[in-house]
Amino acid sequence: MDKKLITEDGRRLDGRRFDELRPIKFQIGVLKNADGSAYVEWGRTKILVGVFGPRESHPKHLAMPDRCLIRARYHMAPFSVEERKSPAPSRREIELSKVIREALEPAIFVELFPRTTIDIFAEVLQADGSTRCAAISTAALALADAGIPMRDLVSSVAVAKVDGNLVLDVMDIEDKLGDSDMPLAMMPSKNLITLIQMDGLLTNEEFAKSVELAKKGCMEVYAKQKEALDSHFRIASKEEV
Amino acid sequence: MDKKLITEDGRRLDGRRFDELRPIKFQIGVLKNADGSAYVEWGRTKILVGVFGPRESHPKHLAMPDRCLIRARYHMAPFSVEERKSPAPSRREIELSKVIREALEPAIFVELFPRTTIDIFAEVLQADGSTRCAAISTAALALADAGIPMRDLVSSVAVAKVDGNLVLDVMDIEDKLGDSDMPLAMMPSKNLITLIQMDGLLTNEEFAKSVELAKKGCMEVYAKQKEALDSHFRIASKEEV
Amino acid sequence: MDKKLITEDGRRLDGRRFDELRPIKFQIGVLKNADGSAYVEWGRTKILVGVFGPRESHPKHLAMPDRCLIRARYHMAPFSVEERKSPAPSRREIELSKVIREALEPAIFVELFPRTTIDIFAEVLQADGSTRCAAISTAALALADAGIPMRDLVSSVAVAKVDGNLVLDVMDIEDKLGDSDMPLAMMPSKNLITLIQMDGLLTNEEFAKSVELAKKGCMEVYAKQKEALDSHFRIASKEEV
Amino acid sequence: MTNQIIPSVKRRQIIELAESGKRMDGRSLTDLRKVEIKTNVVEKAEGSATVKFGDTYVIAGVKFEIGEPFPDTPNEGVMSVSAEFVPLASPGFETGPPDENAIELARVVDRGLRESKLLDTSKLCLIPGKKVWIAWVDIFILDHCGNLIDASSLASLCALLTSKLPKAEVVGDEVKILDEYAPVPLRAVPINITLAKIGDKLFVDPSLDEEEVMDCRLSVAFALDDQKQEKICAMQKGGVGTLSFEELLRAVEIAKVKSQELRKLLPSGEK
Amino acid sequence: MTNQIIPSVKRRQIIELAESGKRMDGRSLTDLRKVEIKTNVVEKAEGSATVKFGDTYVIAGVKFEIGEPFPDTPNEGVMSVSAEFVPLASPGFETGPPDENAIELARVVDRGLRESKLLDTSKLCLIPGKKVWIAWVDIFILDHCGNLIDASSLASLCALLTSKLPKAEVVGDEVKILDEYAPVPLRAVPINITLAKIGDKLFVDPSLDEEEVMDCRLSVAFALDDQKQEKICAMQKGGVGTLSFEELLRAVEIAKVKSQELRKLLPSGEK
Amino acid sequence: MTNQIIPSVKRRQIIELAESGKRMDGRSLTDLRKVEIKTNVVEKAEGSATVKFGDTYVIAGVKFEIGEPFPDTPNEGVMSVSAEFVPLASPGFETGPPDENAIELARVVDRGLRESKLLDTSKLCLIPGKKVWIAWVDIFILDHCGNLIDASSLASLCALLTSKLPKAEVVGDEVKILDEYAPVPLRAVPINITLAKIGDKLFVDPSLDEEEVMDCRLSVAFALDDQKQEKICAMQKGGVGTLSFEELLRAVEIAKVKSQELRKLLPSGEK
Repeated sequence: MDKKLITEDGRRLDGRRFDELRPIKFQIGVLKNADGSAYVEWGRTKILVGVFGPRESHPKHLAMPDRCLIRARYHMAPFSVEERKSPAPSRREIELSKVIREALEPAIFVELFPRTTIDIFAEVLQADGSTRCAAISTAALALADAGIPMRDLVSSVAVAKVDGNLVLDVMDIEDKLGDSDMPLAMMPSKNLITLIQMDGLLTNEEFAKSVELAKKGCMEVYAKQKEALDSHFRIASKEEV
Repeated sequence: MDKKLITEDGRRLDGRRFDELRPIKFQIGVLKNADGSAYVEWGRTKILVGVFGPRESHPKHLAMPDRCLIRARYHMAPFSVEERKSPAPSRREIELSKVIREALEPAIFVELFPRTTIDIFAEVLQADGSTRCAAISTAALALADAGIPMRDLVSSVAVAKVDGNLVLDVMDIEDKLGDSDMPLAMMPSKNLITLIQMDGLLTNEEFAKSVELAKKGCMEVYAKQKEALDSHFRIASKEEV
Repeated sequence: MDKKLITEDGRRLDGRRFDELRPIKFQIGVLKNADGSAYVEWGRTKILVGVFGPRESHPKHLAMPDRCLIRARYHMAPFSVEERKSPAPSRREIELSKVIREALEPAIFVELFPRTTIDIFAEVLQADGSTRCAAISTAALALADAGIPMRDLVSSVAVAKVDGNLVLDVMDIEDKLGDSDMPLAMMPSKNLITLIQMDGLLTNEEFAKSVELAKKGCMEVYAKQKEALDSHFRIASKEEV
Repeated sequence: MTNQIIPSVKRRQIIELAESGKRMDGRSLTDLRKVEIKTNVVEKAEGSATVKFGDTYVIAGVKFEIGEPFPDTPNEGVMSVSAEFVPLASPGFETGPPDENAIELARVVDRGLRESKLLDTSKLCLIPGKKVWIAWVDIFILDHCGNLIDASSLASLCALLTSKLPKAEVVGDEVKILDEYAPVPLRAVPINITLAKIGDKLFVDPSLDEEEVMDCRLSVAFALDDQKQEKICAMQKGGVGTLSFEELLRAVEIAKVKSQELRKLLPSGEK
Repeated sequence: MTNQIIPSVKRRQIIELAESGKRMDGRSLTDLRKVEIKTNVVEKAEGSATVKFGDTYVIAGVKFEIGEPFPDTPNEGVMSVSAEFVPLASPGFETGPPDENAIELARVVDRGLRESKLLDTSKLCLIPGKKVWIAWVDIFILDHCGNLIDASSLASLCALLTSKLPKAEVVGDEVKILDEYAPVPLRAVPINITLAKIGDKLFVDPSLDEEEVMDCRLSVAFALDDQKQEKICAMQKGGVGTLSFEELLRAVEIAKVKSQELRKLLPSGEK
Repeated sequence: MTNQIIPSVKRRQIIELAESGKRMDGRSLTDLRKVEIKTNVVEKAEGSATVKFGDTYVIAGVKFEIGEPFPDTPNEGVMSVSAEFVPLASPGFETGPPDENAIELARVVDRGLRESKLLDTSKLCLIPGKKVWIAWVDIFILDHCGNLIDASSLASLCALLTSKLPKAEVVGDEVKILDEYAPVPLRAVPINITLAKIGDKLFVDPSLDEEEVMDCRLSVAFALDDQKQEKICAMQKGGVGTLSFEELLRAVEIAKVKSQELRKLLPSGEK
């Protein structure tokens, strides 16, 4: 690796400490048509999420008699990355759509809406690392905005090993040049993991520390999510007066 | 522009006057299987149109309870143009299929055939300009041949601005090297426009003149269409005797 | 043609006589999930066939009220040939799927299972000539293993003209460099042909001789198929004891 | 859209209101909704803009890539416009390749940009016949509340107007992209205005409600030519209704006036 | 087609008529329908022909394009045959990529042309290993009234027989296409004959009615080799019925005679 | 799979048995099924292996092809892993392009191989920036009886471990492939272990029955680094259930032990 990712004074390239999140700004209820929506600017990562449902399943043979079908799509705009991305869904997008669905579904009371579908659409407008974590955290807010009963929010963050250090909230260059990348999602108040993936080389001990750091990060994301919800519903209730 | 499209004596490259159509030869009832069919040789442009329906909608969920579904497909043979065209439908063919459908549908009494479909298939065997206009005008005859009740025929022609002059019935080279192209379709006896598209640079006055010229052209196409219908049904009724 | 396909002492490149089959080893009942299965090593050609059905037709509109629908798929693994094959089905695979289905269907009592489907899936793991013949012969065993009532087995082999000689059981290099290739399948005890294809240049007399040689070859394949069935059911019945 | 049963009650209401020159959202027949433009919203793109027409919300991004010219224009760069109706924008949108509506939208926007000669493609040539700049203009519909053509045209235009072209050095057959940028060579700027016809009335900048019950729509793009003269550069009728010749010319006149109004909202410095 | 319930009444009628050597359209079992050939029907193609067998109506066009040879035959041009069952040809045809029937048709036609060595691909090489002529043969089925294989084979053959190859000049690694044409280097000419088996009878040039109730069909292509000797160059059984060995050989004999009859209809000057 | 109604009776049985440390097929919770490996099963491939985990049956083949490197790694060869769920492997599999399950499988296998730095891609470069070896790893699922990830990873690994790379000579811009082979430049060898969570129990190498009723699964790949130290190189949770932090760490510990057991079965000579 030619490029150093940690500066002489122990900071990351954007000036962050190892255990520091980027600035995260959630906005809730940003779309007119979607039943629920949220937008995030997470560092330079920008993602818009819209939720439709519970609505009639289509095609009908997909409907499940005892629960709601959850579908999720993670999709990148062609202009969201350095090299223009072809509009056709890549294998990466298809896999991420699956793990994002599996990260969110445990939080939804699916048995309350038999025979229906909930669709979660995440559009990545700009990608600068940790897009799946940002998409999951934002989708949780869009689901809440749609009024879908949930066991808990889902909060997510990634931890990387970079020049020998474990760092929180991985940005693009750290993902590309770092030694490992581990996105994790959890239901914070339940203390349950809903997503974990990892690549890189870590000892069991390093892995355990990565998990701890990710947990801390998720808790901070959770605080920001609740803050966004509070301020959204405060405004919403004022508007109703 | 290197090539001159208007000769010294004020004629177009194929010898036509500015407001002159190419030779147009319609033939009706040329296919055995199709419910209605027509073929045109419009200058060097050659198009075959077949119509099926009203027939059962398939897949069924497309059926509309209060009217007939109209579908149209504009499709070019690989050998119809200078460079071989790939058989997969191009974006151009998909757009033209849509505007052709929208140009013909206003003339059809769709409410007479609820839950059914009428399919209009136009196959361009050779393309030498104004193919959408030729396809629309020929499809109107194929619809009539299929016995589908219509408010009026639809007649269509394109007007271009070429070396500063407005010319009627645009051929390929005039389309490619000219300054504007404006296809227009109308129900002639109703005086109603069912298609208009334009590209190029025209003042409002030039545009108004283009529209007038197109209207005149449509009326001439209309005369040829009626002539073809007359002679077709005269022969048909003789054969029945 | 630079390469000689027949050696000085009148043998083929793998040492076979003109009318000699390659070593053929059938195995029956090799898969757990499939209702019937068989595997063949036919020279270096290696094919695995699985059969499902009779099972409910899906999608339902494919179901036929008076008989069973037979579907067949011939599919090559990307690593089965010299140059990696793209996973998407080629035109060749689509045609072979059709002729393989038509070669097997006459042997199946399709009228016994109205409204159902039988699926025959042949996966070519290594291709060294005569793959369609090997697939058909092996599929017949997989159908038998699935307990599907048949009029007869189907046995298949290809005959080529190579350096002026007719040779039995064509391997890859003989197919590529030879003068003709003629795969033939038949129901041996009925003496009825279910597949014949040919390319190359043959006089009517050469063709008649090719057919005779293919018939002899099919009979030998038939003997091997019966042997494989015998030993499979002998073992199976022992296991049941 | 076309497959839905026309909600005839809504249509009657809209027509009745229009008799007194009014619309359901309080506008007059020729009012645009509130238009909001933000540019440079995606820093990784060479150009980008979001545009709102009321609740209709569209984003466009521009990326420049080196590629091959078309054989018949070896000295010109290439512009390619695509549109995606991403499914979060409407309960009616589905995933999958662009349908005829998305393709028509992209092609109408493309014709407006192309025919106005906005982009000077001759300046995008690097090695004649071999390497040119390809300008990818990608439109995403984010919230579909009517009049996608005008919003998408404006977003694409603003993304191009504010985009920066990487500088490149040509040495023999190799192109080296530098870490510097130049402004994109742009010329006459096209503004698209769409009117819906409902009954015998024309509605500027139709809302989704209006589009659902319209007979047809007409989109007209105006650009200023070299002499700053205002010219029609593209036009498209959509929908299965008809237009009289009088309605056609009237619509074009209205569109001209409204295009002047919209032109004033462009990022500053633009004509 | 194969999925339809066999109209057993029609089948019985056809078989009963055949007992006395007759067919529903008045032909004897070995009669071809009236064959009409028109060539050079699409001037923009390098070769083209329409063929009718009774009401069956097919068009084929040939385009030449410069492309790369296959790696294993660097000195040979390429021929590619495709067939489209365009939906105006039959109420049963659908839009979309070619299905197994269209693919089989194209491949059977292709094998007939290829195995007869009709096209001398070695003469289509421009720069060995790099640039060769690709001959695109595209077949469109325009009206499907039975026996598509023979009509398509004949149309493709006639399009190739009357096609003209652009002359080209090779300078180094560049090919310049001239505005002159040479005839296409053609050799032995294949004629395809299809017979349907219904019951124990063989029907030459089957109609759509006959195809719908047939057990199976056999297509046989004959060509003349260098010594003008008549040889089988391709064969294909289709359909889910069976053939006895006697039927197979009888069909081949009939096909040979009929191919001689059809060969006489070729554009003049051809063998 | 996920769309099926969970067979709750079977789930209860499995959980009850697990209370006493047992499984339906007689294994303990941490037992692997019988693992069988055969290599060099497809002679035409440069490497190949079949792997059985009980009745689960997978084949992987490796082909080397010359192609272009990615622009951002001009000096490195390329590895591409694909998986096909061929329809003979399960009544639930369908023909068509890979679905999300097949894609996830290929990507998880790929990450294990890639992150362990198994393949030294820098040794696969022929002409920097222009020509490199592409290693195509193709996985076919032949019989799906649970735990496809571990069987597919092992089959891919064994195919690569036993594969041979064609030697090639570079002269200028041309590459000539010789008829000789060298071993493939391989390094740390990854072993993947998957555990299913059902209720509060973890099941090593889950059977299909267990997968159908599981809450979720965790797959962990271990490799030895340059210092022969055992490290986690890839991990993937699948399924819609959750894991506690304690379960996660416990699963990783179990996987480590089992990976050591599986590693001993590798073709001899491998670490």
